[in-house]
Amino acid sequence: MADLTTNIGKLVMKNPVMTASGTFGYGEEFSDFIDISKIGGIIVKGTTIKHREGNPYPRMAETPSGMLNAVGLQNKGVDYFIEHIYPRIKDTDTNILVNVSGSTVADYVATAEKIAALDHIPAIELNISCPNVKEGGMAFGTSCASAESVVSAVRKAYGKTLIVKLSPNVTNIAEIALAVEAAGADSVSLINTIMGMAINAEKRRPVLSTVTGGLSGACVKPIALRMVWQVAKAVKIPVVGLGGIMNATDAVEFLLAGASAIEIGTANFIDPTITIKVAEGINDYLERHGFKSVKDIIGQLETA
Amino acid sequence: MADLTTNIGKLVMKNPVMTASGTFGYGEEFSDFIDISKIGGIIVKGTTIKHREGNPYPRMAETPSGMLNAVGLQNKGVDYFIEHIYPRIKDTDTNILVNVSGSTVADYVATAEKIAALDHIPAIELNISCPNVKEGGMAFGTSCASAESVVSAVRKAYGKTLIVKLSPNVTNIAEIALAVEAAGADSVSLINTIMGMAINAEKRRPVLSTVTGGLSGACVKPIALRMVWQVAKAVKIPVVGLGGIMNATDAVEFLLAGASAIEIGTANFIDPTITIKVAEGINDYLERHGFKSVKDIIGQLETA
Amino acid sequence: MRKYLLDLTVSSNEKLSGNYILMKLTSEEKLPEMLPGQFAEVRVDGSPSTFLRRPISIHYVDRNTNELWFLIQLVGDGTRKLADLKKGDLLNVMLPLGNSFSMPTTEQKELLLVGGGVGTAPMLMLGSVLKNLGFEPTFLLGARSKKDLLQLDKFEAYGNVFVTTEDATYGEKGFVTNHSILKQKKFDKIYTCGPTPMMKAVAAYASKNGIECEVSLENTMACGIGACLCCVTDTKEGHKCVCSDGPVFNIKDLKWQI
Amino acid sequence: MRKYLLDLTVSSNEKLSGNYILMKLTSEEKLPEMLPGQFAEVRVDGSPSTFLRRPISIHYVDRNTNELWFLIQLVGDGTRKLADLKKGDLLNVMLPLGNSFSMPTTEQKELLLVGGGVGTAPMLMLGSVLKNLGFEPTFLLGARSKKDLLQLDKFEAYGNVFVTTEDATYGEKGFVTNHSILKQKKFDKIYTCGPTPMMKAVAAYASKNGIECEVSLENTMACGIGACLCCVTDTKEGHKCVCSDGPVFNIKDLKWQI
Ligand SMILES: Cc1cc2nc3c(=O)[nH]c(=O)nc-3n(C[C@H](O)[C@H](O)[C@H](O)COP(=O)(O)OP(=O)(O)OC[C@H]3O[C@@H](n4cnc5c(N)ncnc54)[C@H](O)[C@@H]3O)c2cc1C
Ligand SMILES: Cc1cc2nc3c(=O)[nH]c(=O)nc-3n(C[C@H](O)[C@H](O)[C@H](O)COP(=O)(O)OP(=O)(O)OC[C@H]3O[C@@H](n4cnc5c(N)ncnc54)[C@H](O)[C@@H]3O)c2cc1C
Ligand SMILES: Cc1cc2nc3c(=O)[nH]c(=O)nc-3n(C[C@H](O)[C@H](O)[C@H](O)COP(=O)(O)O)c2cc1C
Ligand SMILES: Cc1cc2nc3c(=O)[nH]c(=O)nc-3n(C[C@H](O)[C@H](O)[C@H](O)COP(=O)(O)O)c2cc1C
Ligand code: FES
Ligand code: FES
Repeated sequence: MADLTTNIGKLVMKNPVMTASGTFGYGEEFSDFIDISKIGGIIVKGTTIKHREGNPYPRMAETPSGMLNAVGLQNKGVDYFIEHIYPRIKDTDTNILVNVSGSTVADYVATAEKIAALDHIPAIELNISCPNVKEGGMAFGTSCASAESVVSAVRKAYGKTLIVKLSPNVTNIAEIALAVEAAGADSVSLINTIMGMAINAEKRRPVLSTVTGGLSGACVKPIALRMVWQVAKAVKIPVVGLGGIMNATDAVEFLLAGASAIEIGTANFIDPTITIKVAEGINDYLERHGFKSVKDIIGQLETA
Repeated sequence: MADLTTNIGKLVMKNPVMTASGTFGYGEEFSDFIDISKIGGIIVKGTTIKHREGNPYPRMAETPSGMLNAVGLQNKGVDYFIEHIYPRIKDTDTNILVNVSGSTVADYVATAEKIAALDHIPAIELNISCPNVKEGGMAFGTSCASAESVVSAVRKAYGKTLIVKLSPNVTNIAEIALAVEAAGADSVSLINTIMGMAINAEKRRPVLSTVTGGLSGACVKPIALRMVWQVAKAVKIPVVGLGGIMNATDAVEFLLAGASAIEIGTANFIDPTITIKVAEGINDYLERHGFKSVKDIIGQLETA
Repeated sequence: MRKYLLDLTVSSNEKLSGNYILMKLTSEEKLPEMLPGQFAEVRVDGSPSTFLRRPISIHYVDRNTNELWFLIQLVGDGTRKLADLKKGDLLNVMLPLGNSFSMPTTEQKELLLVGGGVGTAPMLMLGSVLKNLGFEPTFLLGARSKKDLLQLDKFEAYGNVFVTTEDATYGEKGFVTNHSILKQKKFDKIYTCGPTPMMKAVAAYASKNGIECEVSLENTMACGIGACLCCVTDTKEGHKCVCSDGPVFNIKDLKWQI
Repeated sequence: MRKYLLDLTVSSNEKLSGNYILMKLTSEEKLPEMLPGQFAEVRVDGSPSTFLRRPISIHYVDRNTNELWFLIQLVGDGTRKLADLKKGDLLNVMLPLGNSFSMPTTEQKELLLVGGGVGTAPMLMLGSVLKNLGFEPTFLLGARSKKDLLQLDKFEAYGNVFVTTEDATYGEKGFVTNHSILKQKKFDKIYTCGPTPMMKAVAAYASKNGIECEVSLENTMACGIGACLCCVTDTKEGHKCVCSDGPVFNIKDLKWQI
C-alpha cells in the first residue's frame, strides 16, 4: 500500500480523491453503495446565505460524453444546512467541505462566517464560477479584479483552509489563479463547468429552461487537464484538479499535471462507487510504478 | 426539394455546408468518396505567407468524443498554393475559400493580398484563432484590440468576402465578434479548436509534442453552439457555425442558433461522405417541417 | 430502503409488438425488496451516444423465478441498445430507486390503475401487489393502437382490464378519460402513469370527482438518487426531485393547473 | 488508386493464440485492387471510447474466395471491439489507403521480408505477391514468444521462414537482427514492418551492408488520406504524411539516425 495522504493548505486528506460539489449531494445519498468515510474529502452542495429554489426544469441535457446542467444552486440556505444537515453528517470520518456560493461579496462573507463556526468543517470551497445563476456566480470568476475582491473579503472572515473554485470560461485562467492566490487563498480548484447549450431541433427550442447550462463529464477532460497544468505552473499554492475524471488513469493524469488532489463529479452518476475505485486505482498505479507516495507523482509530468 | 441557398456577405452558396479548414485538405483528397462540387463551400488548409513545417509529431490524440491536434499550420506557403494547388482546384464547381493565417499583421495582409488576385477564390477565412502556433495565431483572437487591428488591416487590403474565424478560448466571444464586425469583417466563423491537453500516464509524458493542442469533434458541440448563439445575438453580420457537427441534426441546431452556414471538420475523418449527407439531411428537415428555404430556420430558435 | 448496485443476468429479452421489449433479469442472489412505482437506473454499455444511465420502472418482480421484469419502449440509442441484450448477458442496475405508490387506506376499496403507452409498466407490479393484498383493482389502459397495448393477458390476472385506443383498433376509441367505465363505476383511489397530458386529464377527472390520485412523473435524470437536483418538479413545497421524492406524487401536492 | 468506402461482411473472425484475431471480410462485389503495404481505415461501432477510425494493414487478399484478411492485435478498446464481430456482421472500411512496398528492380533477386509482432501483417500479402511474380522471398519473423508467432503456416506457402523469439520458445533466441540467416545469406532488398526499434535495427543492418530497405511506419492518424496532416514523419524533404506519402518509406529518405 502506497502512502496516499495529501495536503491542501492545513487540510490533511487520507487520499487525494474528493467529490465535486453538486454531484454527491451530502454524501449520505451514496452510503448504500460505498463507505463514504473512505473518500479523501466530500464537498457538499453549493450553499448560499438564503434558500434558493434554483432554475425551472428541464435542468439537464445529455451531450456527447458529457452533460449540461442548469440546477442553479438550489439549496435550503446556510442556516438550514447548519441546523438540519450538519448534525447528520458531521461525524463522518473524512473531511467534509462546504461549497460556498453567493450573489454579492457580502453574501459570500456571511455564509463563510457561519460555516467557519462549524468545528467539523475544516475548509470551504468558494464557488466563484457557477455559470447557472443570473447574479454573481461566474461573474466573480471571470475577471481578476472581481475574483480578488471576493476572495480577500472572505479571507478576512474565514481562517480555515480556503479553496477557491475557478471558472474555465476565461481567456487566461492562470491570471485569475494568480489574483486569487494574491488575495490569500490557500488553494484553487478547477474546473467548474464550461458554459454550453443544447437545442431540440424538432421543437426548435433550447433543451434547458435557462437556454445555456454548464458542461461536465468526460468531454471536458482535455480542457480541464490543460487548465490545471497551466495553473499549477503559475501558482505556488496547491491545486485541486477536476473536470471529466472518469477513472483512476484520468486522476493520475491530473496529479501528474500538478494537482495535489482531485475531485470526481459527473462520474458519480454513472458509477456510484467510482470514488473508491479511483482511490484504489491510484494506489495500484503507484505500486506498479514503484512510487512510495502520491506526492512523488504530483506535478511530475516530463515535458522536456 | 427545399431552397438550400444561403449567403455570407457577397458569397452565394448552393447549400449551407462548408468544410472546416485543416480537415478537408484541398478537397481533392475526398473526391474518390463524394462529388465535392455538391458541397456549399470548401475551405482549404491554413495558408501562410511562407512555407511552414508545422510541429513535430505526435500531433494527434484521441479524447472522449473528440480529438486534439497540434498540426501547427503545416503548409507550403501561399506562393506554392497559387502556383501548384490553385490551378488544380480552381474550376471545382463550388466556392473555394482559403483559410489565411499569419504570425504578424503584415503576414496576414501580404497573404490576403496574394489570394485577392485569384479569380476563383471569392472569399477568405481569416484565422486569428489557431492554438497550435507559438507566435500570432490565437493571440490575435483573444483580445478585442489585436483582433480589431489585424482585421482592419486585412480589410483594407482585401475587397472580397472576409470571414474572420474566432477563438473559443476567451471570456467573452461576443465582444471579440463585435470588435471584428466593427473592423469591417463581412462575417465571423466560430469556433476554432479549444486548447486542451492529453497525458500518457504510463510514460508520465504529454501525448502531443507541443504538450497542448486544439480540441475538436462531437465533445465541443455544446460549447460551440452556445458561442454561436451568443455571437449571432450580438452581431449583424452573418455567422458561420462549426464545432462538433457530426450529422444533419447538429447542423440544424447551429442554423437555429443563428448560423447562416455551417462547417464540418473532424466528422470528415469518420465519414468522408458526411458533408453530402448533412446537406441532404438539412433538406429533409426543412421538407418534413414544411419550410421552403433554409433561410426560414436561421436564428429561429424560440427561447421565450 | 437500501439501494443496490447489481450486475443482473438477462434470462430473456423478448421483442413485443410495436416497438417494445420485455426484458427479464435474474441473479444468483435473491433479488432485493422492491415496491410498486420504484425504478432502476440502468447502465447502457456499448452505446457511444449514451453517457448517463437510463431510468426504467420496475414492471414486475416474479419471486418464484427470482426475476425482475422491465417493459421498455425503444425510443433512442440507449433503449435500442438494451434491445440487443441476449440471454446470459449482464446488465448493471442501481435499484430500487424512488418512492412508491402508497397503499390504499382502509376506506379505499375500488382502485383504478390507469396506464398510458409504456407508462403501463409500473401498473403491473402495482396491480399484483394490490391483488395479493385482497383488492380487485380495475385497470384502464390506453394506447395509440392495438400494437401498443402491452401485456394485456398479464394484467387480466390481477383485475378487470378496460382499454382505449386512439385509432379504435381495440377497446373503446379515444383517450382513457373518455372510457365509459369512468361513468359506470365510482372509484376511491386512482393511480396513473403515462404521458403527461394523459396524467393531467386523469388528475383533472380525479380532482373533479374528489378521488385521491397518485401520478408517476418522468423527468430528465442524471443521478437517480437525489444527489444532483437535475430532475425537479414543481410542488406546493417548492422544487422536489422526481427521482427521490418521487417518481410518485399525490396530485394534491403538485402545482398542476387542473 | 481509387479509394472506396465499403461495408464489408465478416465471413470469419478467429481468435488466434496470444492476443490476436484473424478477421476475414467479403463482399457481394469483387473487392477492389489493393497493393501490399496498403491499409484500411476501419470504423469501430459500439465502442464509446473509440471516436476515430483505426488503421489496419491489408494482411492478405484471397481473390478466389473474394476475401480480405486483417491480422489484429488486441491492444485497446477499439481492437477489442473488433474481436466481438461475428460472421455476418458488417464492418465499414475506407480502402485501399497509402502507398505500397515497391517491387524489386531487375537486379534484386534475394528478398528478405522482416516482420515483428503484428507488423508481420502486411508481409503475408507482400510475400504472396512476390511469389506470384516468381520470387522466392525469405521471411524473418520475430516475436516475444511462441504464442505471438502468427500465421507461420501461411507464410511457409510463399517462402522460407526463419524465426526469432525473445524467450527462445521457438526458432532462434533474440531479436530478428541477431538471426544467423543474416550472416549466411546475402540479400538484395529488405522489406520490414514491426516495432520502431526493430525496424531501426533492420535499417541499420541494411544500410551497413548497402542493401535497399523499405520500412512501413506507424503513426497516430485521424483521416488516413492525407487531409489532416496529423501523421507526419521526418523525411529529408521535410514532414511527410505516413498515411498518404507512406506508410512505406525507403530508409534513404528518412532522417533516422542509423
Ligand atoms: C422514473 C422513470 C421511469 C421510466 N420507466 C420507463 C419504463 O419502464 N420503460 C420505458 O420504456 N421507459 C421508461 N422511462 C423513460 C426512459 O427512461 C427513456 O425512454 C429513456 O431514457 C430513453 O433513452 P434512449 O437513450 O433510448 O433515448 P434518448 O436518445 O435519450 O432520447 C430519445 C427521445 O426520448 C426523449 N427522452 C429521453 N429520456 C426521457 C425521459 N426521461 N423522459 C421523457 N423523454 C425522454 C428524448 O428527449 C428524445 O426525444 C422512464 C423514465 C423515468 C424518469
Ligand atoms: C498504417 C497502420 C497499419 C496498421 N496495421 C495494423 C494491423 O494490421 N494490425 C494491428 O493489430 N494493428 C495495426 N496497426 C495499429 C493499430 O492501428 C492500433 O493498434 C489500433 O489503432 C489501436 O486501437 P485500440 O482502440 O485498440 O487501442 P487504443 O485504445 O487506441 O490504444 C491502445 C494502446 O495502443 C497505442 N496505439 C494506438 N494507436 C496506435 C498507433 N497507430 N500506433 C502505435 N500505437 C498506437 C496507444 O497509445 C495505447 O497505448 C496499424 C497502424 C497503422 C498506423
Ligand atoms: C448537476 C451538477 C451540479 C453542480 N453543482 C455545483 C455546485 O453547486 N457548486 C459548484 O462549485 N460546482 C457545481 N457543479 C460543478 C462540479 O462540481 C464540477 O466542477 C464539474 O461538474 C466538473 O467536474 P466533472 O466533469 O467531474 O463533473 C455541478 C455539476 C453538476 C453536473
Ligand atoms: C487536424 C486539424 C487541423 C486543423 N487546421 C486548421 C487550420 O489550418 N486553420 C483553421 O482555421 N482551423 C483549423 N482546424 C480547426 C477546424 O477548422 C475547426 O475549427 C475545428 O476542428 C472545430 O470543428 P470540428 O469540431 O467540426 O472539427 C483544424 C482542425 C483539425 C482537427
Ligand atoms: S436525477 Fe439527480 S436528483 Fe434526481
Ligand atoms: S492521418 Fe490525416 S494526413 Fe495522415
